[in-house]
Amino acid sequence: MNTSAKAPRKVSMGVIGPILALILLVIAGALMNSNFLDWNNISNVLARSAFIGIIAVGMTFVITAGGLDLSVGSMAAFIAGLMILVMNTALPVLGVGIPIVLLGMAVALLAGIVAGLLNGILITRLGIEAFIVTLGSMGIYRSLVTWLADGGTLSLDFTLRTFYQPVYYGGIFGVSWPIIVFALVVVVGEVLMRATAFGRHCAAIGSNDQVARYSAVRVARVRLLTYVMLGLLVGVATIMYVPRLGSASSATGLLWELEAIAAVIVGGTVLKGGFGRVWGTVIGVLILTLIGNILNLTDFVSPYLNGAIQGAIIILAVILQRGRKPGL
Amino acid sequence: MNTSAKAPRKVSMGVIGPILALILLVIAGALMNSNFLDWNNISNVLARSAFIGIIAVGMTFVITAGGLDLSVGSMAAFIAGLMILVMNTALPVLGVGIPIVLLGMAVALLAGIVAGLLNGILITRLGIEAFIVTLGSMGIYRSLVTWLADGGTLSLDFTLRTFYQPVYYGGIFGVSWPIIVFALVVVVGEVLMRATAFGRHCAAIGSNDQVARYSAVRVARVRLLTYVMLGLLVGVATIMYVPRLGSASSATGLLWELEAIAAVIVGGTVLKGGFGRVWGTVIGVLILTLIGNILNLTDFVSPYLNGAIQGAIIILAVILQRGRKPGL
Amino acid sequence: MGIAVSTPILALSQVSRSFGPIEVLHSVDIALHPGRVHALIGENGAGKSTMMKIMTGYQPPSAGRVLLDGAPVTFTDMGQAEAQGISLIHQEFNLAEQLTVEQNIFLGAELRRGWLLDKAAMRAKSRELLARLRCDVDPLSVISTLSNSDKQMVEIAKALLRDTRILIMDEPTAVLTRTETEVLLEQVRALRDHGTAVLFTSHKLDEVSAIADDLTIMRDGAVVWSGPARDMDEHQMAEAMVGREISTLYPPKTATQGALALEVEGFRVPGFAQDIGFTLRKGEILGVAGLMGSGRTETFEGLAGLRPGHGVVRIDGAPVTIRHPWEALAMGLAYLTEDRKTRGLLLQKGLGENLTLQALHRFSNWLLDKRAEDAALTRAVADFDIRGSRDVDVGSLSGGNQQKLLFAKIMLSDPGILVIDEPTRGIDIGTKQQMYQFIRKLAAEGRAIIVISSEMQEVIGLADRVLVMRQGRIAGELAGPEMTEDAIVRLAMGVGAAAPATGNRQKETSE
Amino acid sequence: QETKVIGVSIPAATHGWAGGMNYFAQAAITRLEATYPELDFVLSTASDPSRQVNDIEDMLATRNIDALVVLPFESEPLTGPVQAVADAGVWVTVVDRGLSVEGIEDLYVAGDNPGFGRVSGEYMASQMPDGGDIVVLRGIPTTIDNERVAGFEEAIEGSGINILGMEHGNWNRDTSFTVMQDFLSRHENIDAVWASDDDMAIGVLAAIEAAGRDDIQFVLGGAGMKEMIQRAMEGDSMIPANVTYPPSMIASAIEVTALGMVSQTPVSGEFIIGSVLVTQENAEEFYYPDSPF
Ligand SMILES: Nc1ncnc2c1ncn2[C@@H]1O[C@H](COP(=O)(O)OP(=O)(O)OP(=O)(O)O)[C@@H](O)[C@H]1O
Ligand SMILES: Nc1ncnc2c1ncn2[C@@H]1O[C@H](COP(=O)(O)OP(=O)(O)OP(=O)(O)O)[C@@H](O)[C@H]1O
Ligand SMILES: O[C@@H]1[C@@H](O)[C@H](O)OC[C@H]1O
Ligand SMILES: [Mg+2]
Ligand SMILES: [Mg+2]
Repeated sequence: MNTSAKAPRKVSMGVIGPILALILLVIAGALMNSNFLDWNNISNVLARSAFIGIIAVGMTFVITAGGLDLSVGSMAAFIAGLMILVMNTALPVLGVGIPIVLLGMAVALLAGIVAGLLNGILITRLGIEAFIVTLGSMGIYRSLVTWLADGGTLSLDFTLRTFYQPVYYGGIFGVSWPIIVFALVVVVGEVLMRATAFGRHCAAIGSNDQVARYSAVRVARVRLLTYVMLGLLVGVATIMYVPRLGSASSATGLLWELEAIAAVIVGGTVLKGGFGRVWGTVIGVLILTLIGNILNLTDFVSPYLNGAIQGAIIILAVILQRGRKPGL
Repeated sequence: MNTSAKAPRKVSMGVIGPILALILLVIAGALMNSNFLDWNNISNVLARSAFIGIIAVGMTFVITAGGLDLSVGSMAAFIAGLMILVMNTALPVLGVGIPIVLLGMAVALLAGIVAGLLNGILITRLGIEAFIVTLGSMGIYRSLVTWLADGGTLSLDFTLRTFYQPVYYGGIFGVSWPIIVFALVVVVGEVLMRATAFGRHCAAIGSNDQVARYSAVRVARVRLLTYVMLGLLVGVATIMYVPRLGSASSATGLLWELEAIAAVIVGGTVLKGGFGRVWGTVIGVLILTLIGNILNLTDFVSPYLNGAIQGAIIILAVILQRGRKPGL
Repeated sequence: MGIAVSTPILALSQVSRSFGPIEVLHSVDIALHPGRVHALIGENGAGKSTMMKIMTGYQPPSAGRVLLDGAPVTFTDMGQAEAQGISLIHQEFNLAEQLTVEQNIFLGAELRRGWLLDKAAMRAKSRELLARLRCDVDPLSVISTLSNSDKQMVEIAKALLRDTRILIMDEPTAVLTRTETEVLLEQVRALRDHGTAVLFTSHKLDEVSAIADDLTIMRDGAVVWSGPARDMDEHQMAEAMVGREISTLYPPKTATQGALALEVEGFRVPGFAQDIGFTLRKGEILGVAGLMGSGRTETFEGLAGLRPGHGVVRIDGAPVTIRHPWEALAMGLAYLTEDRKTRGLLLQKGLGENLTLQALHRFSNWLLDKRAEDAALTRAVADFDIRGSRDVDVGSLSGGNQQKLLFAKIMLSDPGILVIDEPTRGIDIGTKQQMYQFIRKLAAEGRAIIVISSEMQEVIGLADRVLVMRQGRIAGELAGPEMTEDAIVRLAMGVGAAAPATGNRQKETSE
Repeated sequence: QETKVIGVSIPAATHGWAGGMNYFAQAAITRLEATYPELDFVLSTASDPSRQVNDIEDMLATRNIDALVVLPFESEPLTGPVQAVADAGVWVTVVDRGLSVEGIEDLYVAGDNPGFGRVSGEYMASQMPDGGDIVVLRGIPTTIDNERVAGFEEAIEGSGINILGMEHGNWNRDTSFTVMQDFLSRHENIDAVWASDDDMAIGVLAAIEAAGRDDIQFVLGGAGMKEMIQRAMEGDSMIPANVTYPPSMIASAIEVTALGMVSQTPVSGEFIIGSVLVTQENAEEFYYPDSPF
């Protein structure tokens, strides 16, 4: 077993790597544009990280337990559409006010849970590859939102939106709600992952599900729970998303799944499962969002090449934390 | 030995499942539209399967050896763009004729090999997760083609295109070239997978790379080769693609990676590696292409819901071949 | 101290090896000679496997030299040692589970005709090798469907295939029955007579006496004795290894049997076992013997909810239905797997995480109590004498220490009924003694214990009563003085009389 | 009377304008099917050029179409396949994005992208006689977008308008919101924004509002989304105008084609639907409250 001879070094580089990459990006940003470190910009970046971030925290659990979910982006779009539809429909009855917002939120959370449950059941009870199930449901939700919106955009009633807007733009002590909720989700996620039986079980299952089964871990249930939890978090993210622009269309949440998965892996979680860390995912999300922000704040390259720079930085960030043996 | 009691049943459902799904689709198609079984339609379907199909054969090897490649779609777009650019540039010198087409083909194959080599080197020599490397290169190639095309479309010179077109539309004995090339690639792939040391080594590496290394298999080299081979096949697919559409833009090859991976898995190859079959992949590709074709044969649902139907059929096709134990 | 006259074909000279700050081998020497069988013995974690890996190029030494034919060599990749005719059979299985027997045997050394594989030739050669080992598995079966002993035979066939001048085997017999072991030893003798140098290790000292020409004994990473094997008898070997007197291996059978803990009637595990019936009392140790493949593992996996099983099961007199392992555990029934590597331990995880996995609820009250976990590990390390660094992945523990950890893990879940499948595989003799005492102590505490073992001595020495299984059925039951090797073998093979006539036996045949 | 089959192939509803276009296509089909029992329609939507080619191939091979109305995803890749349809004797109507070879189609109903850019630029110049600093959001990198931007840049030349920055908002509200937030962080003063599309304008407005900035005098979108037309109509100073690029042009194309099929008097030729400036004065004419766009 010479493989783990390097173990100590691996851990430390794995830990420092993503942080280092993030620090380098922040320095680069600050050098390129003096407004970069303004609270205003920082706040923007954090708030817009929140959607992917909240979802990526859930994805960390799914991946740690050896799963995958490609459907989160279109699930978010679908939930947003559903939420808007329900709120608009309930408006004549409930009027503008807290109750209707609560109704919308409840719908979003419920829909998220149900969607996660469906994915999870197909994966754990029928034993179909997560990749296939969620690729399928990705197509299904994306279609459904297009259909709900009749091909166009579903928009929240204007007065309702004005009332609901503070959920994205408002906050306390100058910190906006998405940032607060994101932070809460991260803290809860970190505790769940590191300090609860659930987190342990996820890692055990992802590491070797046979061993987990022989250790009397309820493998299928834990796996199912990871998908449900991810669904719930997609619901939470949607609750923050809808007040931002008040609309949902088939373009909502496009490619969020790839971004979320990339954030998880850039953060040091192992794609094949068995090892995950929530704080790493947060760093991953921040790295991904910052790249876009920095590219917008400067124009030293053709905007056509933004994607290339993003791609290169993602690879570089992971090279920084590489300590794993080659040949994988 | 009763030990292998369950083995045969499992295998047979895994084998029959995809074939059954395909047959059901064909029957459905034939019932819905009398022209479905016309050679004309069959030929269209087969020819358009060829792009994804050729790529998916390469992907089968990558996945069997425990890897993944998300970059194939944008790689195809980039190679198409490059090929067009080179051919247009060489036109004044070489004129319309076989030499310039050969030049274009050589460029495509070479670019494919180099692109595969780059992915492979980052993955095997630097030991970075395949998911990250190829997500990165996906962004890079997609950007590069946008940039080459200056945000628009790169088009092959019209006369050149007319000359080159038979490579897609022509053929022998009424069978068009893409179908012939696809068939060749499949046969070679099948032989490689089943009857050569390379194929075995791929499966061994995907099953347990430590074991393979201990058995003196050159793990890194075999893995690298799978990516190079995939790159080469992307080049081959592009050679067929360019005469079909005569252009490349940032929309070229969009989501091919997901389609190729889905085809591989629908065909029964295991996403985590260790077991792959090329013929299964072919069935997977045909299933995916047929779904689109059949949806065009009738108009019994809102076009908005096409994606939902595709998603549902993909899941169903895999349920059919499931024989794996639940709880995974 | 080399006695042999020829020059060593492979030798270590003053080799040390460290993992991080910990040195596990301290300037060891060993020399192998052509045509001689060299046995390497020592306690769990003494450094045997590490030494073997260094000799075969799987690990570099931290200091010292590897000498091949008298000249220093450095192997830079796995292929090099193999090209020099050196083969290692690993302590843990080294097979690709999804591949077939033939594919594994020829992995990395495929026969070709031109570009293509010569499958017919490989199949034929595989059959021939397996036949030499008297193993009747089909070369086309997939490894994951094989029993452990068959897997081991495949490993051996794989090594035999390579044209080996030097064959190094790390506990090849740990998962083999006596008959299979004899077949293997026969092959080893044949190879030796052909001039092959053989190095092997085993915790079964009778095998060592039977086959070794030379002997090296290690303790705590150092060689403590080296010389001709005939100079040492089993007893002396054990003492030299452990560093203390080993008096009686098995504790006295002082069982005071209590109430019925487990009653099983007409139980079957489709495809593997049928008509299983027996009873078990608190405080009792019930042995289960049988040939490999007789369905012992499946029967008890079925009872523990790990695979589908049907029949009447009563725990403490109350009928129960167990469909999942956690249900079994909730009823106080725990099963310890025979397969520590793929079913028992998370090799990439630390000791603590493995230890508490099965009993996590006891350490968690919303949040995990990491201090308590740590304390549990400290206790387990002491109780079970687990040696090696606490901070490594379990995969880096020596095989025997992994087994001890597995045992500690299952005990943490505090089962009332404990099924232990092959508890002492790969355990050194000193620790074995401790474990037997431990198992007896558990019984004395009022637990009901089932020990499945392929080591007949173990069953006889430890159990109060023995069930013998054959072809998925209970062939008979033996107790007290009836428990002899001869009687067990007869029942297991289905030969001779030895008709079972106990009360339990009659109960189970109804229905 | 013999049934005639009309195939309609359009890009999928991936953003607002395309959604509107999808809506108008379906509405036209429903209406025409009711009016003309002898007409059959086949509608397909594609998410990329190569799938659109598949759709068209399938229509020809299996649906026996007599006419094809196509809004090409991209001009170049669709040229060959549409030509094959025309060669098979099928009537071809091309909408919006022209083919790259002339003379294939029987009927061409088109928007005017350079014109769209030009009208937008001229309006900007007229509103900012002393020049000023603007930022520009571009669409998905395509020829359409290139043509619009070229038309725009040409129109503002010499007007003293200075483009501080251009980024791609991809005709997407979310992307545009983010891009605009970053423009706002980067530039202390922005006088106006050319969002070039109403979906993007919505994202831009939200970002401006959230930042509480009052230096921006107005935002010019485009394509005539009903909410934006309404705001112009109501005299909203942030959205004083719009430039049309009606997604309903697909409906016109389908209708004319259908008419040609039933009346046996084909109406061939070219219809350019020019981009018109919408201001408070004429907004009412362009306000369709029932349209989804
Ligand atoms: N990769 C590694 N990292 C850290 N420690 C290791 C590693 N490999 C082995 N060790 C340690 O080296 C010591 C010797 O282990 P080794 O496997 O050689 O023992 P062994 O004599 O073969 O024991 P057993 O009889 O149990 O198989 C043990 O303490 C083990 O934990
Ligand atoms: N079809 C199979 N698929 C997977 N594993 C199998 C299969 N058949 C047998 N095994 C495994 O092979 C091993 C040994 O076989 P079996 O359980 O029949 O023998 P046993 O009587 O328990 O003997 P022993 O425990 O000594 O090997 C077990 O671990 C069992 O799980
Ligand atoms: O989709 C495009 C739309 O968004 C833009 O505004 O106008 C042209 C269309 O093709
Ligand atoms: Mg060992
Ligand atoms: Mg067993």
